[in-house]
Amino acid sequence: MLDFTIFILLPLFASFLCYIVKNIKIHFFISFFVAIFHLVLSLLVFNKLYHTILPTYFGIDSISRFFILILSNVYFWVVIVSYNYLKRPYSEKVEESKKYYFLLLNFYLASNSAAMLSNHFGMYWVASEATTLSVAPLIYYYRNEESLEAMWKYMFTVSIGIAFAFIGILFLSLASKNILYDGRQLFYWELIKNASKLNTIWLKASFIFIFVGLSTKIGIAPMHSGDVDATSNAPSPIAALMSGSLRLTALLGVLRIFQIVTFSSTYSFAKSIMIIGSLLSLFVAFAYMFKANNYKRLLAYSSVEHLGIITLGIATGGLAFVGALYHSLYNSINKIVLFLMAGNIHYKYKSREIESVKSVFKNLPITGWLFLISVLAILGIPPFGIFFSEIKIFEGLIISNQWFILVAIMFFLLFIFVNMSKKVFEILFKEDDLFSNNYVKKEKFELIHLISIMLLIMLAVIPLSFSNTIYQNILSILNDFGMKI
Amino acid sequence: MENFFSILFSLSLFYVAITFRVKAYVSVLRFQGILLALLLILPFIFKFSIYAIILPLTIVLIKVILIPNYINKIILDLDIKRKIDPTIQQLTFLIIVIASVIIIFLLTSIISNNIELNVIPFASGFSAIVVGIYLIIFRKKLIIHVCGFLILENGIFLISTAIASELPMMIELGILLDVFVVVFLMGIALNRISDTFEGFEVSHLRRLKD
Amino acid sequence: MLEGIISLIIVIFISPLFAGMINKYKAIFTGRIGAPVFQPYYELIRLIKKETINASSSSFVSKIAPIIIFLSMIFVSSIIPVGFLKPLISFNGDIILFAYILGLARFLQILSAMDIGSSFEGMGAAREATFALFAEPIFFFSIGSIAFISGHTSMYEIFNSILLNNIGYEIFIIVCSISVFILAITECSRMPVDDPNTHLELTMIHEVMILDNSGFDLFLYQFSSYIKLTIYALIEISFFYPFGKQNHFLGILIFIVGFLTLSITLALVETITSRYKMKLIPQYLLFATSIGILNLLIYTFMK
Amino acid sequence: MNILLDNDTSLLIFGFLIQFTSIFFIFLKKNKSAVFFSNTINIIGLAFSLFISIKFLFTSNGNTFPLFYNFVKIDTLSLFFLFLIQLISIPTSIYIFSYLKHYIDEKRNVRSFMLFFILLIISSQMIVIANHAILFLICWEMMSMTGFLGMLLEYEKNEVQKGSFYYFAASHVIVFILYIMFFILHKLTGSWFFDEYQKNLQIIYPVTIFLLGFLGFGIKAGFIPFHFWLPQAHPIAPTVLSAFLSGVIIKLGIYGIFRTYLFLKPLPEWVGWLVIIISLVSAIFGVWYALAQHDIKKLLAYHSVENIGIIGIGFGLGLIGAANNSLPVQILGFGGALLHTLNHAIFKSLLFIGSGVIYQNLGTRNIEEMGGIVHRAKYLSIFFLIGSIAISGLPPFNGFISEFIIYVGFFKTANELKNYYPILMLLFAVGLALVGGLAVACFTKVNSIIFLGTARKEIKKFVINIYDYISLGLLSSLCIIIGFFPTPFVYLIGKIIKYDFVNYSYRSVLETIEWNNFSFIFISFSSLATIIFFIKKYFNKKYSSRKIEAWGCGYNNITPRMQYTASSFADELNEIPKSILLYHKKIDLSENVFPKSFHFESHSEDLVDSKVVIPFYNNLRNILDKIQFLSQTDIRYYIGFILITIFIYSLLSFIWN
Repeated sequence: MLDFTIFILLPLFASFLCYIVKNIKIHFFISFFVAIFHLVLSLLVFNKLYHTILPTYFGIDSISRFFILILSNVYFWVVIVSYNYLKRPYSEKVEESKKYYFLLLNFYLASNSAAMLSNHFGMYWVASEATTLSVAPLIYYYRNEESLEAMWKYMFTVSIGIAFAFIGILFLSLASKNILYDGRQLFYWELIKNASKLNTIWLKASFIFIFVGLSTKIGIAPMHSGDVDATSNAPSPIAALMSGSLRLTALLGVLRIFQIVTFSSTYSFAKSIMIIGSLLSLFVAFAYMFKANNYKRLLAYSSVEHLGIITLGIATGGLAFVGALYHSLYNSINKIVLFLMAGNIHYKYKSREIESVKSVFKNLPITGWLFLISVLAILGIPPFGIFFSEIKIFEGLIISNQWFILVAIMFFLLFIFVNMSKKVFEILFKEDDLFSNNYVKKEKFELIHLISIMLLIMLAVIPLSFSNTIYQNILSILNDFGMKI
Repeated sequence: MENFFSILFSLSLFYVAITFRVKAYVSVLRFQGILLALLLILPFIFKFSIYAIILPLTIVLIKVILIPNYINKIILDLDIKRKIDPTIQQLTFLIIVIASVIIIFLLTSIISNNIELNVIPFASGFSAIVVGIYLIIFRKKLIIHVCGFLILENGIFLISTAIASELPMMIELGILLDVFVVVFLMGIALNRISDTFEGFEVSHLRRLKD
Repeated sequence: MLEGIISLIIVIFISPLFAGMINKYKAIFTGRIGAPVFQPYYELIRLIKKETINASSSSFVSKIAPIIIFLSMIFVSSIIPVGFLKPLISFNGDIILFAYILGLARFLQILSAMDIGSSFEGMGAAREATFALFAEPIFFFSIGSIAFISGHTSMYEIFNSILLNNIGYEIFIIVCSISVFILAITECSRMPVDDPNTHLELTMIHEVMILDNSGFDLFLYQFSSYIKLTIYALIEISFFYPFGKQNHFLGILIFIVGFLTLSITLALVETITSRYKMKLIPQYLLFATSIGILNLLIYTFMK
Repeated sequence: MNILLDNDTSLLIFGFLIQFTSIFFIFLKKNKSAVFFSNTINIIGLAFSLFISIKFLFTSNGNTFPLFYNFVKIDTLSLFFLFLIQLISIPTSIYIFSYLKHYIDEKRNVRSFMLFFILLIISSQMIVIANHAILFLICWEMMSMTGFLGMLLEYEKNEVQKGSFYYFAASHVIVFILYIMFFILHKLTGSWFFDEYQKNLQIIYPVTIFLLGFLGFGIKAGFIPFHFWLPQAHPIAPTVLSAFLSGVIIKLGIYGIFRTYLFLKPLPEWVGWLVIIISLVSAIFGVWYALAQHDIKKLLAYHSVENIGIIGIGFGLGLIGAANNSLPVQILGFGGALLHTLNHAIFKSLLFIGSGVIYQNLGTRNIEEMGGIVHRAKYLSIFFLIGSIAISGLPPFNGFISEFIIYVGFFKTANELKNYYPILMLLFAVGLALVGGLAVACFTKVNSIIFLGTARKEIKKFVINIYDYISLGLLSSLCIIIGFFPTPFVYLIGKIIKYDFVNYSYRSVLETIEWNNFSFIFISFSSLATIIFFIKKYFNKKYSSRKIEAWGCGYNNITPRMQYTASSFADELNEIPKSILLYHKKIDLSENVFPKSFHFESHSEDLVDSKVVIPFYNNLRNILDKIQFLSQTDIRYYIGFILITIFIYSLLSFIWN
């Protein structure tokens, strides 16, 4: 019961505290401790040092073990930087939204953990809807028109999408009619056990609805727009949180239904649907990068691209699946650094336009270097993680003889690489007379930089250490999906 | 009996399609809420139990009282114009709606050959979903979008009753709560929008572009 | 070894004479008496005795260039076999060395010209560089093709392996000698490519490059140009070998006759043709190249 | 842990460790000391490892040292390239001392440059000894990225941004192609290890793989038409880096091609022909492009293309030999290629460093503004002259030796494999001769315009410090040594071929050529030259000698502007392939009676870059801009997309069965 308390009840309680107490410093400390507890517990759980006993509708298996680790890792770093971030003076309107910041953050943690630990589709649905609701006001942090619009669009699109997902869930229960007795419907393991018996038509329908519905949250094209708007206009820690963990929460739902599908005859269909979706999102990212004019949107589209790659890997199965899981981990870490650095740049220049941001290297040398390195990392330059996971995915594609897909995504990735780096270099190096004149003082080394450096080191160390626990866990996930390398 | 209510439900959709007044949407929502509640109570008329009554009551509370009142309040506060201004002619819209409803009924009946489900509630629920989407697509006013979203939700609810899947009580409640919170947040957002953009048109929300 | 030295000495001492002969014949054809045949020797001696003057803008390049050019001529001439004598330097692939030492000479020639910093020399140098480019293929087409046919890569071997028992071979040699003749005209900057004794700097190629040299430098330049001419003459004559091996007396005879005929032909050409326009010269050289390609065709027919 | 720890290998590792330790000195407090110490330590480490690798190279008898679970394996070919890299990086690093001086003065971020440079050296050494595909790819990426980051020393310049971006993009294209290649190999052999590939004889579709490899590594090496990035990137890099890039990095491309060949041999003959033709084209047009340039570093970059072409010709010859399994041709071809790789590394870095010294003093790379430097810096011009003669492939320097081997290869091919071969070989020989002639033209232009004559733009001060002299001296002495005493080097090459390419017992063709002749000829040549020099001195003393104004055809006040310029020197030659060089001139003559100032300029653009690459990119962008539905701003479309997608997918699901 302790685990349930720490994972879900404690954050809820913390958010409640944050509602009572008004001082932001205290908010920070509360959430910091919650984050630490969460992280420690999830590490313990991940290393199977702590055996969990959870109430009904909740249960832990290898997937949730893996994803909750990612979640609490991202959350931990985000919380640490958040205080530093909130201290920055922006405008008096923002002061208003600072009050609710940690409250919502804690609520987000609670709901997201619930979503990840749930072993019942209904529970999952409720929890993930709750995550949307908790994030939506955080998107509106800056209280300006863009953020308002972004919030509206995100909330609306995702709510509708998730409603569709619910229809999918209903179909699923329809598919399992007369196979599962009442009260045991919609539990994952039951469905997986009887996957082969499920009614094919409804299973297909439910897969389509759930996949498309959750795509709005994952950011799979063509349902990516609301997601991109939100990510690009949210404050950087929230953007990091969204790209790092929220999208994965949605992905988890898709994984669940996919896991059921893998044991049924619909497998190939589901695979092809997912591949289509991922290729579409890669294409969208590829097409956007040519005319990008807003660097935070650039990063948002890069998340679209990477989630697309992950989906592709999952759909391909086998080694690519392993690659995809690694990719989700590395991507989550990498995105934190990217968004934090982008946030620094945005704070200095007060603009998201690539045209109006120039010569970052001169004005913010540390941020500039870190941003450059993290961009290189996200573009798949060794020794950072993305390189290894991408190689795994490519190899998996080759093993399953999907040459055309491989060539296609390599083409997309190549141009994404070229254009993204082009834009980023424009930001970093291009001289602009008007800014470099009133170029004031040297940037001083802050906590954010330290954290980014640590994260980058983490990103390089995890793959190079060939950590066995992660690998074993991923193998067991693979096993749950009835695949093998 | 179920079928009767469902028919009423889909009729309310047609009313939505042709009405010009914003208020009408709210009353339709109320009506649909009542229908859903009744649908839920139906099976328990003879064998009465306290658990059976909780859910209908909450539905009545949320879908019939709270949400419509809230929307009314918004409409009053932001004095939104009574008339909706459709992007396409009402008649065309109506035709589209009818056509899609017919198609949905046909499809459902086709599908129901090889799997048993009570067609009419399912189909009307589904058509509610579609109509909800249509409302969002073909209307400019954001408030109507919200209503469209709610109609969609109702449709889903109807389906869930139609296929009689035993969703656990607390999860049903959770869903209702979520929906309510969504609407609540949307209301707040609408307030903000009204005082940042001076208007509730979708056309105002065009800042974020690639 | 000894043979080699002898042949080298022969080449060195005969070369001014050859130039003198050409001038003499030219004079005769133009109806003058002309300078005596040994005039070039006097010229050279006179040049040694003269004061050496360098341009004020010149550098060490124009100090060492004449020496290296002269030496490279010497070395090249020590690759060419004179008659039946085995040359001093002879190993597999020495024709490449031959070509490339000439290249070295050209490199320094151009540099020393540009060293003066006057635009006349510049003009000459540019032309030299351009026409040399066209001259290279001719060399490889003519000499190279023989090398390929004979299967040897050493001058001496090549010319020793020539046997006049194949009909196609004679034609081959004739064509080859024509292209070599043109090559010689280009490389040694005679008419119609260049006019050695015009007095208009704008139209000169080789002469203009040594315009600002005098004294010992000029002596070296002149001497090396004489030797160069002789070398090409020797190549020409060497085509008409098997004889040297059969009968030494006949060999020497043909050697002398060849020299005479060559000098006469050169003189003739110089009298009857006038210098081409600079624009025309590339076409002229390409014509020679095409002849070189003709060699190939003949070669293919021969098999 | 099956590290084979006999003392030699441990010494090798120790050398690497020294190089690594130099990184720590970068974090010293003062910039100056940081650069000084890190660089010194690095040079020491390099010298040490160079010593070791030379020892290995000369004592090696074809055995290979597997290290670190066979992730690293050192065979003779890797040893040769290791030797090459270390050999070149020592003078380059020495040059750093003088190069970074004024950057330190203007408070630039020299530490990061040092860091990346050292990492670049280390990673490029790792590349040649890597035996595992993934490790190789990682090192390759490290190499590209450190090179790129090193270029950013003067990041605020526009040209630097452009050029470095070209480099960045091109290197990533390469990596993607290599991914595919190695994945195919992995799929076919089920292993990541190079020696597995090398052992495994029945790899199917060898040609496809080889072409992929040739494409990938060829981009790095800079064969036409994959060279487009090279003349963009090399000029703008800091000179140290461009010396290293042209000297070493593009050689890694060559290394890769050799490796790929070793995986897949034997290949069908037409591949050889393909390679040789591409190489000939790159050789000829590389030098011709070079002839049209005015930017000294760009010119040198194009010369790299030319020399890569020459190397490729040798390689192609070797392929042909292998296909007809005629031993001598193979040996001569590969041998020429390998030796030319070494030679080009030497003289190209020599020339780049020379140009760097000039750039430091004059602050321009445009040769039209130089001139008369010989009067300021005699030794610099001598070194540069040596380099130029060597790169033109003229005796008595090293360039000649390798080209000689290739020529002999042509002749051998003609003799060995009769029928139509001689004709083609003759054609190739002529082509190579043409390249030689063009190179002569180009480098006479460079030398005469930069060094000779009088200064076109007056030079304030021309300082050359000791480090420049050391590095230049080292490299040019290498040119001279290899030129004058080719025997040991040729022996080395023969060894490599013997152990890695074809194993043969009897004396190879390379040794049958009497290399001592060259030593004899060249030595006698130089001694005679000195003798005549003294004779000349004697005569000059006897009948005096003096210096006066050059004769101006009667015109007295001659100004430096009246000298022959580079454009006019090269004009007649550039006119010939006008359309390929995109060579155009701009002359504006003022027509009126009293002419004002005339203006003439000529420049040439890269055909591939400006006619293929850029248009492709732009067209792609335009097409994608036309796709409207991707950029919707209205939320109703978002919702619409959901409905449509669901509809389409459901249709698909019906179609499915």
